[in-house]
Amino acid sequence: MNHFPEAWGRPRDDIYGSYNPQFLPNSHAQQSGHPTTHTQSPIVTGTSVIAVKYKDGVVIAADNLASYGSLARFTDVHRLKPFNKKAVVGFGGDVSDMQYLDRLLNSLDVKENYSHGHDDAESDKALMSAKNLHTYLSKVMYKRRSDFNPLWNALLVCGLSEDGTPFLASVDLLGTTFSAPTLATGFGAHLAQPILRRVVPDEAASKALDKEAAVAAVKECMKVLFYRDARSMNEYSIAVVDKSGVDLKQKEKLEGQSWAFAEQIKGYGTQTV
Amino acid sequence: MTSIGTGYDLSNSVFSPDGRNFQVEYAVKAVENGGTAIGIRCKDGVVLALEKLVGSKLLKKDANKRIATVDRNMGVVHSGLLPDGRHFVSRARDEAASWRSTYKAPIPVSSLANRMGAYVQAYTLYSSVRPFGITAIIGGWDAETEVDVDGAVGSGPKSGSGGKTEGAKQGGPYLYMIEPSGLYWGYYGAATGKGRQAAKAELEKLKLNPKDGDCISLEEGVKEAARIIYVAHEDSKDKDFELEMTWISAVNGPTKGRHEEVPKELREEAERLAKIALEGEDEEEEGKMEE
Amino acid sequence: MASISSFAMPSEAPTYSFAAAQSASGQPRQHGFYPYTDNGGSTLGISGDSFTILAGDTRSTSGYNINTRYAPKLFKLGGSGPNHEGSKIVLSVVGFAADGNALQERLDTIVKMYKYQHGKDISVHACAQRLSHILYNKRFFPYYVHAILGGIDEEGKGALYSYDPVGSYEREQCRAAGAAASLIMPFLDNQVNLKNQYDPNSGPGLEKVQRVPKPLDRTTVEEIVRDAFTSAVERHIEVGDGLQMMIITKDGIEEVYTPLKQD
Amino acid sequence: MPGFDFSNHNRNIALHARGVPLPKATSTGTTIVGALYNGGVVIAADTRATSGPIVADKNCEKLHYISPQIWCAGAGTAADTEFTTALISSNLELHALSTGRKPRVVTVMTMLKQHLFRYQGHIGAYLVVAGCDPTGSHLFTVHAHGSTDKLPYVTMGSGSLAAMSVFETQWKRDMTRDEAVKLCADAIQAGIFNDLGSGSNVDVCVITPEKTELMRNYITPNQREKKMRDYKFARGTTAVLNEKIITKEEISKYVVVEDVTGEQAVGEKMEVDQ
Amino acid sequence: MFRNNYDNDSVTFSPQGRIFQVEYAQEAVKQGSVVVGIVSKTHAVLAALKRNAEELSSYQQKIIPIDAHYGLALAGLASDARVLSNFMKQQSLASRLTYDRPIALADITARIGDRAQTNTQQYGKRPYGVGLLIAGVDARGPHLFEFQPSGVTQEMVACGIGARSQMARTYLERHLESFESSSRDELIKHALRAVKESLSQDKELTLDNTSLAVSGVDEPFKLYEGEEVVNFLETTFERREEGDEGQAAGEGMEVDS
Repeated sequence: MNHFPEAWGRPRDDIYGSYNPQFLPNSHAQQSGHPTTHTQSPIVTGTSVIAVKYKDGVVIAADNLASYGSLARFTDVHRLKPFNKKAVVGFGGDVSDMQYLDRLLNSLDVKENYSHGHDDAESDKALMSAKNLHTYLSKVMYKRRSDFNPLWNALLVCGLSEDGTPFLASVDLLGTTFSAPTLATGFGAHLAQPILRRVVPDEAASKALDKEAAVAAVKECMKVLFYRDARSMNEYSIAVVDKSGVDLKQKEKLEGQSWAFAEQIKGYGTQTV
Repeated sequence: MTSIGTGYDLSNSVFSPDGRNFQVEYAVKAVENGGTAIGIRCKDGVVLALEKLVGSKLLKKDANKRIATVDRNMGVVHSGLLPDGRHFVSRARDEAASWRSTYKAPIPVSSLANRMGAYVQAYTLYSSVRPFGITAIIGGWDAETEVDVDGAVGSGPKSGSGGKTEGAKQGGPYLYMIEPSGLYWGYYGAATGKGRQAAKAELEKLKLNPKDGDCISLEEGVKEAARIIYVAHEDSKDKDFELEMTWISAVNGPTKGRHEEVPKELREEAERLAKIALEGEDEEEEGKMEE
Repeated sequence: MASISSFAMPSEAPTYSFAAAQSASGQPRQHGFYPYTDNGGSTLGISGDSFTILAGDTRSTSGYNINTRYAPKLFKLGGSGPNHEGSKIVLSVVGFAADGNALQERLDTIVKMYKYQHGKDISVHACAQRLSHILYNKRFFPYYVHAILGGIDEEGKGALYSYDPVGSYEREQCRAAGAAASLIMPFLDNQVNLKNQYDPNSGPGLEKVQRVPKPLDRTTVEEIVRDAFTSAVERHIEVGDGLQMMIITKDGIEEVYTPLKQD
Repeated sequence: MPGFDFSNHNRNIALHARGVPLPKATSTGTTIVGALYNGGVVIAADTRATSGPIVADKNCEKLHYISPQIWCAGAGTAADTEFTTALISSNLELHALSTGRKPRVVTVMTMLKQHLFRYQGHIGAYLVVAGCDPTGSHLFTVHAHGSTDKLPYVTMGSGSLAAMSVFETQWKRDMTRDEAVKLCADAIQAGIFNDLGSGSNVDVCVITPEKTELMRNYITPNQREKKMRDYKFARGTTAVLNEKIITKEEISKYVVVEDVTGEQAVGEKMEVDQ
Repeated sequence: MFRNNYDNDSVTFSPQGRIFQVEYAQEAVKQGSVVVGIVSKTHAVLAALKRNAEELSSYQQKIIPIDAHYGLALAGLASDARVLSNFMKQQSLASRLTYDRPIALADITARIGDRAQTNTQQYGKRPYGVGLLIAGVDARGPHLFEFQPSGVTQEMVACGIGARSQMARTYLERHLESFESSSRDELIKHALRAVKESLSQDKELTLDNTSLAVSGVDEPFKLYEGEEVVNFLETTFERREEGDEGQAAGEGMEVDS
């Protein structure tokens, strides 16, 4: 690897021949000799986000790591962003795109508060709900994918909908949206989702689940993800959204890890000592 | 009036031989008919207050808010033509938003006043537009603590280059008033609208200039603002009015750095005191002074 | 940025092309952005004499993963409010779900504007034509979906239109689309259009007479739809979890949900 | 040792480049797992075989016999797992006969990894090997490229992460037989319901030094639903262009019946004896 | 008519700080037939008198449903109202599309207010010549907004605009206290009676000339016209089949309620 990040991950000219920009429109080719490129791949990334709906609200968690390839680059990155007091957005994928979206949410919040500035129960009803926010973000993501300039993220949006019922839905870089009682992005979709689905197989089970059980399930998943996801870390953020608002903790540590199985492992085949 | 009939007052952007732009002066007249609006810059925040004249019994009470939020930490109250006021506010919000998208941080009050001053002034330049028929008071709090750049990742170095300097302070409460000409000044206490003279007289009695020692607190400011609006209303006693008040404190203050409506309880208490002060005014002056 | 060009690098160092990166296995692999994905699932529609039934499974997949067990593929068009009251047309979409949603929203808005501007409901016939145009307008960046539109025509008969992703469409008696279309469609050909079925009572050999399809009654159609899906679930991994059915009659739209196997 | 015939390799590459697709192999998308417990080892598998998105076999058997006390769960290309385990099973039998000892699990594991390594991953067999021998109970995984692992609980196949999530939350040391069977069955079910490549039923095999118990279709959580309609066609629905009736007598002309000689029968008996 | 120098356009202030063009536009509202709106804690009601150009012509449209949760009634230039209502329809659909939420009535009213203001500050434009009553229910409950050509928008408890609407407003002011707790039916009666007050002596509310729209919490905005209003008219004015006495009876009732 050389010191030109622009060249990383590209095929070498001595092997594949140099890039021929001739097919490009003249305006592009003459200016730079390069095609116009938008984000072609994420750079600094966050891994899984997981969330569960329970009877009064939603629990969501994501670890605090931002990876640069296989380098654990930033260890204090908060990937859960609260929005007013009804919603939390969890970000997986590219961190710079997350920052862009965070600013977008910030300006949206400022706009929302032009007319909803005061603090009372009547205004709370008119606050933008998690469902409204999810619809908005899905439009942003779909627009960007349609422009071939995607925001390289997988998002979980959770909180309460207008009628006060728990809400959880996801949207990804293609603008694909779906909703379920339990959701997980990235590695979590493979590893955490089965655990969560065991606890909450359907909407009915989610309506019977209490907060403690939901938090316990999420914490269990964070532990398993730390065991098995090479791009994860043991410090994470967890948020609970319910009628009383958003309770966000950003410095949680994994508890009660078990490495008991490791003691008896000897080699990988015929070794016995 | 020397203006009428001269022909120099029929179009905006036309000077009269003695160097006046009459259309701007007429716009000021529109302001002078509006309900009184005031702003007070206190030690730990800013209060904005408005005498909202009630034109019809059929209006819904406590709806129709007129003091607008421009950014989280900033509010605008205006007196004059209502729709012009909304135009002003909408532009102010756009300025604040574009500042955020450029600098990833909230706009300082002084910069907003500057930009809005320029905008209002532009409406005195062309015959194709007319000046704003409002005078606007902008109040806000520039954060003292170092504000994270929007969307910042990580906490940054604790000290040294890019780190924080111990005890360094900036920002604070700010108050500006912009007139139809585009002219604006910074104020300790500002008043406009019908009852501005009475209001100014009252404002001048308050301890607002830091050079004179400790200024009044935000909560005192709220009570004074209510009283001043009541005093200013004395001249048009025949009309009903509603008192609308908002305030902005520092992050550690009651509004947590945000521009918000003054809570109902506090506003009612302030109004109660204002009424007492007004009744007592005739008999003894000190009742008000002690408050 | 422009100064760090591949052509400006010193000659002894290898230079890099800006075309797609190569994978280790030697197979070319595009590491760029591909704007489509397939979310699996299947839909089908059958029209009868006075009704149309549309159905779709509710599974949403990506790769070998189940995104959710409940993601409807059927959408009521032109109704008012969150419950789509007064709607008389149903659109089903299968393929890339995000495109499906965008398509559905566009058509829904058009149907609503039609009603606002003309003061009456759009006919299925007109709606079908409009949908074709929406699809063809994105001929070179298509909505990656197979759409089926169902409703009641101006004569009160069931109407069903099926589309390819770029807007070619046709009014049909029945149509299956999506992942298990190739499993379900032959079944429908045989059971609804009575293909390959001859009248047992007609003469031998070449004298055999093909059975003539008749419009089916509602319960029969519902049963055929159920059987089609319970069979598709057995043999297609992307179909399952739930079956959503909408029955459109002159009185409105009835919605039925039944669970399917979850494996 | 004779191996695969690669003579058509270049031709196939050329055909592929011209757009002729390679024939699609049946693969077992699959969840397979194994876990050691106090007194033995358990392996388990789902029973779905797929060809692309189509279910090729709803109740296939992925637990393969190697020797009476050694079994192997296979994921990957169905043919590769079947032929590889059969080959190793056969060679192991010979090895056992020549040494006169019970075969060991490490031997199987070693034979498998050497065989697979030789083919550089072209044999797509991903295996979980488990068994009991005089040295104890053992559990290994073998990957197509020839690498192996030795762990107290393992999972493989497209549902491996789903299954592993069960192990990572529920596994403990010193389990009983029943606990181990339940754990493995739960892990397989996690694969069945969360991984599209896996489905249908759960097969479990429990191996102890004393005996092997294969529990085919241990759990069947995905029974086929009854159809609502009857799809019997009336006789005469299918058109027949011409008809030719062949009698039993005519057919018997083509059938040759031979007697089986005694020696072959003895050979079979020997195997049974083993 | 007397004319002055300051009323040629909407970019000229008079020496008193007035803008005559805007004030004239307000007069256009008074040319339109009367419309009335009232809100209670649970419902918002619009009622309107429709005019026809001549005996054999059709009646004008006075109430326009915009979205499932709200609609408007107009007085003044109908074509200006159409421009504004089209804009409102688009904004309402956009809100449902981008946020999946019904647009707040305060927001949509402010938006048309801002549009109208632009027309009062630029040369070459004229103010809108129409007044609107915007009524419906959003997340904060039932609302009624008045829109004026000047761009002024105000939230009201009850309002009447259009020709002879002062009589309607007087009626509304008299019954102001009772609106908040009124039932749906009572509110409709009040609205119809208020419209009736503005009618000239020789006119009656009939199924042809009456428009009524109701929306409530959990009740979508619905417009009633023609046969659908007969019932409302009958129960409101307790009309009897025979003769014109019904009108007298109706008026008698209004006084004592």
